[in-house]
Amino acid sequence: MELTKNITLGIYLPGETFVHRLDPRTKIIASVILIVLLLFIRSYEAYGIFLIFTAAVIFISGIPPGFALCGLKPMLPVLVLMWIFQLFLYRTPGSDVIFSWWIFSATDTGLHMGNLITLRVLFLFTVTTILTLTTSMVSLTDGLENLLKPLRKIGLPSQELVMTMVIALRFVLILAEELDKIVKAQMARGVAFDRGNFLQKTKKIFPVFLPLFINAFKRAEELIIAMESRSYTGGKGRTKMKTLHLGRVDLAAGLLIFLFSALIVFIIVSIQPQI
Amino acid sequence: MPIEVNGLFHSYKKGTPFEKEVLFDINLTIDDGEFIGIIGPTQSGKTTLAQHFNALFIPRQGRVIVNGANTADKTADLVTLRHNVGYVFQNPDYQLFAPTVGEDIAFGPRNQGLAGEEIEHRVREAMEQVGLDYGTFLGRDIYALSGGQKRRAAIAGVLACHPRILILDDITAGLDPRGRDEILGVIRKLHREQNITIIYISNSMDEVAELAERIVVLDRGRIAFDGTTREIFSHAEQLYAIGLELPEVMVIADRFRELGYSLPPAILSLEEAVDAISTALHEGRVAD
Amino acid sequence: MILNPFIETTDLSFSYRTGSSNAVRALKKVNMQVKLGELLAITGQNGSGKSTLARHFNGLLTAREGKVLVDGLSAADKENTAAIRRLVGMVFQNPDNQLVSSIVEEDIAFGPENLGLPPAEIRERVDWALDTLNISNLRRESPNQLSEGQKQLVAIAGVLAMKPRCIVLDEPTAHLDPRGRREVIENVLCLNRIEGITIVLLTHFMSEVVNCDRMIVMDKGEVKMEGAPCDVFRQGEKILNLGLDFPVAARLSAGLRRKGFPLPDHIIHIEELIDSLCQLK
Amino acid sequence: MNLSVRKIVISGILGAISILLGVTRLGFIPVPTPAGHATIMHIPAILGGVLEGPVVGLITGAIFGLFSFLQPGAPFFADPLVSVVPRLFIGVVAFLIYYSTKKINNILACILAGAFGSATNTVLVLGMATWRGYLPPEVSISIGVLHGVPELIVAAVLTVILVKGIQRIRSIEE
Repeated sequence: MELTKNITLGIYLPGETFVHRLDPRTKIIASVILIVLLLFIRSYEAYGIFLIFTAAVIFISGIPPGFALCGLKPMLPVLVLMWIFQLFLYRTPGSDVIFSWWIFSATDTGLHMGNLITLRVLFLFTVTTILTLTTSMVSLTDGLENLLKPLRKIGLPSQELVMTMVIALRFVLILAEELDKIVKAQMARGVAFDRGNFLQKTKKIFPVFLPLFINAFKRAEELIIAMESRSYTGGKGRTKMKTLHLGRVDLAAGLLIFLFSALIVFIIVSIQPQI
Repeated sequence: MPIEVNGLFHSYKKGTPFEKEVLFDINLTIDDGEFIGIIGPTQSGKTTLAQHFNALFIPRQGRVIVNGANTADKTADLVTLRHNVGYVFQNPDYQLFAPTVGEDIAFGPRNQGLAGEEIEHRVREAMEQVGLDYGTFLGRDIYALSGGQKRRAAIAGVLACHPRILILDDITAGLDPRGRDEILGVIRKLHREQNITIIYISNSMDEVAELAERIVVLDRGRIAFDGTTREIFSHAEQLYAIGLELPEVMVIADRFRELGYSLPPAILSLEEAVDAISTALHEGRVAD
Repeated sequence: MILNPFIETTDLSFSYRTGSSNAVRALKKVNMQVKLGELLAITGQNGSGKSTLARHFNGLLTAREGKVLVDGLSAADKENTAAIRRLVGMVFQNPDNQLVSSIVEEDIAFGPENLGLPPAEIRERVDWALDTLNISNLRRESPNQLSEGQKQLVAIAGVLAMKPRCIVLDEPTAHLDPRGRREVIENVLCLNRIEGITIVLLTHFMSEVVNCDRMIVMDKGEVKMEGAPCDVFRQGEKILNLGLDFPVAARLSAGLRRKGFPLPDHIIHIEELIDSLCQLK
Repeated sequence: MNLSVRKIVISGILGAISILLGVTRLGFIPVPTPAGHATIMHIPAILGGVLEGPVVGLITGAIFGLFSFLQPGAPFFADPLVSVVPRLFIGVVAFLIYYSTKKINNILACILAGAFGSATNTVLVLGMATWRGYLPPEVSISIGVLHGVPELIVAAVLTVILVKGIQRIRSIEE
């Protein structure tokens, strides 16, 4: 019994590479640009260029490629299922049947659609994985806070929103340990969590969830008091010890991303078939 | 119901880059009716070790045998084993969840498959054992209990399963002196009157010295000492080096010895200290 | 030495509203003072009102009946709350519920950041707090990796970095192991003796009370006893009736007195006991 | 929008529970379907909405969504439009339902809030996944029934019990 074992929250791999040294803001913006591009890519050519680019980034950042793909393993079956669904179920008027079996028939447009969404998901996943592997959660929140700052002017409490994330990250492990103890305290009284059907298992959630949530609310009350007594009143008037600095590496990275996205946009606009 | 631990190792997050060894080659036998204290600094492995005793952890290396059954055995009935080896956690809030005290105490027996009068009997008995008045507290909301009452309710919830071995994991932390004395009284009585084996994990050297007959000292996952309470506390310097301390009476006795008086080694209780010091004062300094 | 009252309560009463409409009187006409520079212990059973009292010291609770003055400022006035929180820092029982950031030094910076100080000064204060408590080696750690005792030191550092005049610690050692307890108490003593910070220590451990300049015993929302620890513990039975204990040295010397040894009745420290034993023929 | 310290802290901690339920897989109840489980990771967002109002519900949902985007449990959650956007509405819907029905009966309001909050998650996530082309409509509908229904029942029951538990402790403690 060890609940905390599988917690890979912010699977950050510390390093000193070009990618690691980038300002978190640069990495967040770059990731956002890449994600937005991915939402529009529909051609194999663009994906090919994307592959070269991400492979290069993975290489530069010193992430063991096996490790990067590790997180993909658990969702592989669903990924394959998604591809199969598209292959057999997606069709547009005029699509050709390329393969049929029993009542199922696969079409060329189905195949194309299956490939496209699988590639899109794979690349989206790769982009977020690179970001979280090369950036610690703390610098991510720092970067985010800094980036969202201008939105204060339009009334978005950006600092406060980021603070909720900081607290969430801080408490995941604490609550995990607590959950571990609660589960064990109930096991010690004879609850067998691994036995029973759907309904019986659902019933066994209560002796765990009630203490978990009630203790969490108690912790919240204490943390509110502790934060208030440390003069926290929200984001207004707050300063930061750590200031972020954009360096030459960030300029270089920005240039690279710009050129890359220009190329992708060009492909999207001119070469890509409009489905 | 003896517990036997042979060559037990344990590590957290096994198979990940964050793997951390927490228990090394633990060998230990606990006999029926013992009152054994487990002490050690935080993260020395006390809780991890104790959770092997009732199969909350299953050994991957080494063996834990409880009453003849190997906990790692796939056919072992762990649910029954856990009823026989009760575990009370430090924080009663981890355990209490039902709306009333009575319902929460009945939770364990109900998991054992008991019903009706037997449950009522068990609840009444357990409440008596911990000194919670049946009439007053049976229908009391668990969230309306004081800290000391909560702890007693939590102990009752485990006692209602009729354990032969009771593991108490730092259950007096945060209690005031009176609340602590009440809980200690309950535990002492359980051990004396029902002959329940008690495994008492604590950060308070005074409590352990007062209650336990035998002490196991853990230091970074290894058993540093295992012996009678008196033996253990005669290793003052080593205990200090591990990050533990002596009970306060013993500190005083030590200082008194430094004055040149002769005192028996390892004085455990205040009464012993008073007697020993007065005898020594009558006899005068050895150095004189 | 000990001079003016830094915190002063006058006829302070407080009730928690409960759902079942019968309000619980947590404090009843409490008149007490925390003097500038002193090390004050407040003790009493769980539910005696000591935490409720302490929460009035930095405006976490506001007096509805009676008055609380902190450094001359009325705590009832919402406008003073920010100023009072700069003067009086609070440390609580469970360090996990008071640390905000997942990195030690960033957590310590949290308070000064709230004060809106310039980055360089925050850095300076964080380093100073880490240094004062001898935990500079932990600065880049995550609190999750630390022992309970270390976490509590981080919590104290977080308050210290705000440079308060007074720190209130609400049972800071209740869940610590022996080493953690010793480290926390030693550091608290240093903050008082060396940095001159006024300390209010809420505790159940009589061994901690004996190190304080003065103690207050609370029971059912009232101040029942007050004075130097050696004078308070001299009052015998009364202490036990309030659900408390005597320090071990006091119990031992009482035992020896009963055996006929003429030991004075104000002994509470181990050292005092040993000294007195030395002086016995 | 003005966020009190209370709202910040409670959203953060409820968000932490959401993440926790995801990483420990305790938030998944095995159901025999392609994805293999019914989730209860959205329960904190529902509770946030019911107990603390729409803002806490929204932020808790956002943390849940962001987390499932950064560490996707299913492939299409790598798309933020599927993982983040739908989750913003869970707590808000739960709040609206609870607020508009609580005068009738607290327990009924909790059941409805839990059920509608859960349905919001199911419908919007699958709707988004379909619209974005990850799932054909017929597959979405069958997942919606197979997962959505057990999730909705579990959410309704959990919401009642948890809300009642927390309201009870609040009524005692202040």
